[in-house]
Amino acid sequence: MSPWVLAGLVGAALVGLGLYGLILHPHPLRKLLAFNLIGSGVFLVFGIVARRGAAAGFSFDPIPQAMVITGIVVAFAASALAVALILRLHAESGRVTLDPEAWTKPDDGAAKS
Amino acid sequence: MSHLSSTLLVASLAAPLALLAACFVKNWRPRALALQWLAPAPGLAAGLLGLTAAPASFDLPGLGFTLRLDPPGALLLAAASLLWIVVTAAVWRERAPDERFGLSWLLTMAGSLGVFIAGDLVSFYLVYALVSIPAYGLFAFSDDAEKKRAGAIYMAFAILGEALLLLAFAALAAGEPHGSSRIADMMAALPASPWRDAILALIVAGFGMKMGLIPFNGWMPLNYAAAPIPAAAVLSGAGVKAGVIGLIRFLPLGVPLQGWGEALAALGFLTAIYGVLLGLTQQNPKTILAYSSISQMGVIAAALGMALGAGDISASGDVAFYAANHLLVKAALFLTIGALAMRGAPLGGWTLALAATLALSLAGLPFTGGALAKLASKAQFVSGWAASLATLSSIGTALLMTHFVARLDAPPPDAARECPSALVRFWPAVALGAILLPWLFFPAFGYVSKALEIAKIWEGLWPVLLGVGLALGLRRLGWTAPRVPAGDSIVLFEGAFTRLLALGPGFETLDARLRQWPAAGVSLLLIVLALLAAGVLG
Amino acid sequence: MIPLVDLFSLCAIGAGVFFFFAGTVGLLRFPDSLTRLHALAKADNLGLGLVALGLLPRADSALAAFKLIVIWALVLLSGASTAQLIGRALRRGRK
Amino acid sequence: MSVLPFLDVALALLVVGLAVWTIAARDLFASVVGYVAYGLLLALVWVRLYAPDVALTEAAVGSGVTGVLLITAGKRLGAARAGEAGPSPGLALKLFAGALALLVAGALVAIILILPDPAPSLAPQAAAAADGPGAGLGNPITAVLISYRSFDTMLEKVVLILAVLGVWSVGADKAWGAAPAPLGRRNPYGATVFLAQMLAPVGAVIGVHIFWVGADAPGGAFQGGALLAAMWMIAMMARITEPPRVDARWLRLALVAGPAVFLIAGLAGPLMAGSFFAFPHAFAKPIILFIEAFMLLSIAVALPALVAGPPNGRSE
Amino acid sequence: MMPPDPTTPGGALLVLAILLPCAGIILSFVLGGRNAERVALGLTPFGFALACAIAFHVASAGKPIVYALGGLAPPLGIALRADGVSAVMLVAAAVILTAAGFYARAKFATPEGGPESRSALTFWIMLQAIWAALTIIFVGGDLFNLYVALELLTFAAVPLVCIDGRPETLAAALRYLLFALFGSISYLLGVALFYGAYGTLDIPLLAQRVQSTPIVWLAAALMTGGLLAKTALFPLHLWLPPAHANAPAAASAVLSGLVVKGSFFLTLRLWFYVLPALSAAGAANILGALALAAIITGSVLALRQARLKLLIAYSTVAQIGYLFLVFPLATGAHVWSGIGWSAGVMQILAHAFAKAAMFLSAGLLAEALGHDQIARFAGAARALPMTFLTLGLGGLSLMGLPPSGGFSAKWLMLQASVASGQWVWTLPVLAGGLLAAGYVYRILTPALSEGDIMLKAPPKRSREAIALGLALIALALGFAPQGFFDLLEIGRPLAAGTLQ
Repeated sequence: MSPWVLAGLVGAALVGLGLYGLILHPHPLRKLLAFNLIGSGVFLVFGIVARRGAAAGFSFDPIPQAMVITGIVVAFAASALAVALILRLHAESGRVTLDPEAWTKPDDGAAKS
Repeated sequence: MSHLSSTLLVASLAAPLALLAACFVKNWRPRALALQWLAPAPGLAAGLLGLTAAPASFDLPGLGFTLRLDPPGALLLAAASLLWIVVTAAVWRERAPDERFGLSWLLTMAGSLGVFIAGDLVSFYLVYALVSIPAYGLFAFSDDAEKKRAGAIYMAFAILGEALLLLAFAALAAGEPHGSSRIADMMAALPASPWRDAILALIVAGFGMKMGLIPFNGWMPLNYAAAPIPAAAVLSGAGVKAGVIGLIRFLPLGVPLQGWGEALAALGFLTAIYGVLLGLTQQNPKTILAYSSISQMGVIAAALGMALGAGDISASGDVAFYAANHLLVKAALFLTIGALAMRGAPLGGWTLALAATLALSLAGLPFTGGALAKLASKAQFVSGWAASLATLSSIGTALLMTHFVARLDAPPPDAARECPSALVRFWPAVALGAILLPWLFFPAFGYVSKALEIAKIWEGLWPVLLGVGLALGLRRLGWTAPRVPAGDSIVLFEGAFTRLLALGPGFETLDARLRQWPAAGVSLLLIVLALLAAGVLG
Repeated sequence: MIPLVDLFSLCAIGAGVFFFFAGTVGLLRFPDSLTRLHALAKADNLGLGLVALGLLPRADSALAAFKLIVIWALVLLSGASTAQLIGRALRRGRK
Repeated sequence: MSVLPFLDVALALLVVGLAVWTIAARDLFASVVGYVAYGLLLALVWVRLYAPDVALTEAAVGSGVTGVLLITAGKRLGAARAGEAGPSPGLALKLFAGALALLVAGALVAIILILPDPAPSLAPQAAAAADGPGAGLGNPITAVLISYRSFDTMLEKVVLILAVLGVWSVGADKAWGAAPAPLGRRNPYGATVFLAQMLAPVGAVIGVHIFWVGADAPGGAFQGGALLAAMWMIAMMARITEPPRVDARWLRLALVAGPAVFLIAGLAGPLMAGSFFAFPHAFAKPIILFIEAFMLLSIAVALPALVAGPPNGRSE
Repeated sequence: MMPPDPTTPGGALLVLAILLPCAGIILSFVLGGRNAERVALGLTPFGFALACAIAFHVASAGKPIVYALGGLAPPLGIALRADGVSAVMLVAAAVILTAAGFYARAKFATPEGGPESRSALTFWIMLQAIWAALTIIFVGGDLFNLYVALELLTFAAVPLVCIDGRPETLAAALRYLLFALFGSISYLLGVALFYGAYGTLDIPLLAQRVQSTPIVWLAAALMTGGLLAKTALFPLHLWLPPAHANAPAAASAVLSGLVVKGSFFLTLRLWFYVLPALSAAGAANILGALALAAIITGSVLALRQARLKLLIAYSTVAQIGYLFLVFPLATGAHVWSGIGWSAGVMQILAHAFAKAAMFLSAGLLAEALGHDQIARFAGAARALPMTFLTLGLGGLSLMGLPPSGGFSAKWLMLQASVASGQWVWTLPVLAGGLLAAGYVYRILTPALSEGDIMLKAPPKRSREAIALGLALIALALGFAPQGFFDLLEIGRPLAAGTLQ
């Protein structure tokens, strides 16, 4: 089994695990971790694409690798924004739930007619 | 098309729209609203000019709109313009209503005149929406629960009708092979359209809602009872005719469609009889007039149905004349309620006589406009059963109108207040005008002399006499009709609607469930997998 | 005959790996956190040091050799500091 | 028979194992720690994929700075009661979602296994362009980032500015302009201070070095900037220095320096080389290094700003 | 070896249109305080002029205008490409963003010499960021570049949602951010697969190369799923109602009118520009079915909201459904596809203007009344005639009554449904119109009824005029001449045999 296939399997596993966590973990920080897992899984897919594209004296295709670097920075920025929101939400309300019902004010309720 | 008439045609639509534009400037608004009685003047002129001219179209450069004037449209345009001028002038002469009412009035007027001259699909739909929807503002802004209810029901039917017509029109447009949007071209393509039956069903249902054909008749009595008298006059007179012109324009009258014709005729006669019967159960004169309108629209639908079955394209003129007569008479009858209420009981002898003559004009009383209308419609009701049913509806109308005249001494409480005093003073002129004006228009459609033949007079008279006699007889016998709530079948619609509303909480629950994060996440994966499967397997 | 340099590398790296192994066993088997920390710190410092030492003669250039030493020094520094901090945190937690 | 495949498999198992731990751990903080370890090991996977640049970035940003961010957050939230985020979903839902996730992962595996062979690649074109727009840069990744796909890179810098502003905007109104809360405790431990004093200067030098060699060897502004950022953060944790006020002009200038210089260079392209974001071949390398230098600065400032969080009005 | 530079005359405008708001962001951020507002508003005329210039170029050239960045042709380089739809969207975005900016001056003003405020700086910079991101999305020609633009858009939109800092808005923003990230990572995975399969991410190059293989389908499915999450197509709308209903009015207008259109636009790009060669009837029908569900559910929920802004937000959920009807109605190279395509673009525009106008009006209303409880609107129309006129006109377009862009869109959709024999799609179009009439009625009826109302403060006439202006544009779209629809066809891959 060539290394890129192994990396592909790891990438797919990370995507699957991350999806599971992102969907099911109620805590937003856990969701964020799961998102980062999916992210690194996706980056690995880019990585194997780059590795398979080795040609012309390069042992990798530089374009997908460059995209991964951009992607990692963007993912970090997203994480930072999410963490700031989570912490602020926690500080303001003492809760971090994403359940829409929990944040419905009484006057938001549907018209009972 | 001559320069003059095309200019007038454009002006008939442009005049109300220009006033509307002026309303955007706050300082001009009161003036513009007060002047709106002049807005239908070009329409009146164009209509009179077009009565005898050959049908002609005029394309508005740039916008892709087409205006078209043919004798049926011209007659209705002229009659409607006249009605709007008279009622508008009377309403604003006394005291300017509030701006909300004034704007609704102006919009409805623009639509009401526009439907008679719109020559392409889109502009027809536009003006049709104008005559339907803003009319809500003429009666429904109120704290009164019954008026609110009438408004909501009116709106529901108006919008539903619009939706059905939109689909019909889209199908028409899709079936027109050359990309033309002119109604005439659409109609030429309709008989060969693969969706012909669907389109016809939608057309009949859509315009039927506007005309109050059963089972869509329930909104009309509520609406007219809720509307102040001038509004009821223009809505029942001019407004409803949008449905009539719609059927005239959008039924392929040139090609015989036996099945559709008979179905429409049957629906029309059924409505005609139903309107009379239900009208007899009512006490409020406004409601009685509403049921009379339902009945009369039934007659019109029946006439069009017969024409459709026979492939008789000339019927459009006859039907338009019948409708124009109804336009004038029904409006005058509404004004009569107000005028007589202001005069107060007891009603004098000649007043009553004039009111009765006006009312019986609808039943085809000889020497009234109604006799001419009946003559015009006769051409459609040649076959045995149709002729019998037409006569039956005349008898019924006479019966119903006698009931109406009898109820004139018990007008609804607001009638006197609602009616502009100018109309009270000029009421005799208005009534006489409604009775006699059709005689001026008729030469464009047939021979007046025919109406004066003894046989025809008798033919027109006996059903009226029979109807009146029946009514007086029943009255003498002390028979009272069972009471049916105004709007009859509407109660069923409301019930169905309430049950529909009960689905709302179900949707809310569904939405609340789906908006849970895990549900949304699972949905996302399901969508991805479904798209994948559709691609790979499909 | 293995060159002397290779033998040196082999021995040093072998010893390094042994320390890593021992450290890992300690991490898994020791009863409490402080002792585990102790095992880990030894493994890191000595194990990595020996590995780096073994690799030194094999470096391509003086710069590369220098880098190896720097790496070891940095790990030493951070390892020691981290162990200190964890230990402090543990003691605070016990109180 | 090489030993490498076994190492690869072991590494893969470790990475997946840590990922499972991150997802499955009961405790929030334990999960965060698992993730940080996972990130470090992932960097090794990148090395094995012949992607040293990505490995450096992953280690520095994906694991290092993100780790600090998440650990800080986990620590603050860890004290809170469990279950505050809402109930855990039921078993049926878990099974269903798990099955779907498995399906998606399975589909992905299947697709990866049938990726076309020979693989399409832009490597030949990148090689061909190396002496043209690539400006003779020895590191093709840098050439892609700063030349061929420079537009992506500039936009990504704008994203960083927005993220910083977004993080700041979460703060309280009255705190605006103030500095974020300090990263470390009031009385930092001696070890922390020692570490910062020792490590920060060395790390800074290494960061600049990584940036400098990035033109021809693995490294570059991203990796170097991330290292500098890490050093600054260590210094802040030791309270040797404090997070700057968010209204400090120098901070703002440093944050936008990278994208601003990039944008100006891009705009000057038509004058220099006939096209936006093109560089004249003769001066391409110095221009690229010039741009990168400012990007280094921006990254070094932006990452700590993102970790430090919104301005904090309260004095500790 | 190197493909020729595909740059066309006028292509430089595309770069300038993107760099202008980027420069604005940088300047605003550095100068800070009141200058952020000055920069943001000062650049609007230039942005608008650039959008118009691009539209003019596209229209007069009759083909897309292209710019290869760095003079480097794809696949190695990145190309920007503006076709007819891009041009129209650019102009629409410029108008709405400008309107939102001038409207927001009252709320996010920094007094002369006053201290910089958090919300003002955030608002003005994020407004420009949305402009930049949308511009790239409309003219971007590279799928990864578009990913960065999507992220730019999300990063700009999220802080706007929670700009007032209340916990419920923070929760809404967090939910939005996390779900949008879910979407973007899904999109990115699709991008990776496309690159893995074809070694390029340039849209026209991909369009030439793609074949119906499992890789392409998985990539397309993942990207579509991600974009749907960002567009909030039912049932992925969990984040939209609270986010759009709780943001400040100017932000809501931009979020609802434009931001969701960004990811929708990319969905269009994906299916109609990257994958035109694939027979995608199955996927189109799935999207159509979701659209149907969105229209019905969104409208019913709108009908049941007690707060005006929530009502308008749920109306957006429904209207997004309408957007997706373009997939079953315009997929393939049929005679009717052109009608469906025009309908889809018209729906984007009509909804953008009408919804922006309605949110701005709702904001004025909430400020004037101190609440936005529909049940307490009695007499409000008399007190705020212009605001309610705007709401009514916007509602007219949502209901699809003529003359309005909403009507044109529905009219074309119905024609395309009938002509293609897909009568089933007439159901959501008509039912949605009826339900829209219902919720517009629910807003207007209480307001038009009699009642005494106390205004906290009368709204500024100029702000009312901005909202009214947008509503009038939504109306004017109903009069769009044939030339407008011809413009939309420029560059459409399947328009009249452009793809062999």
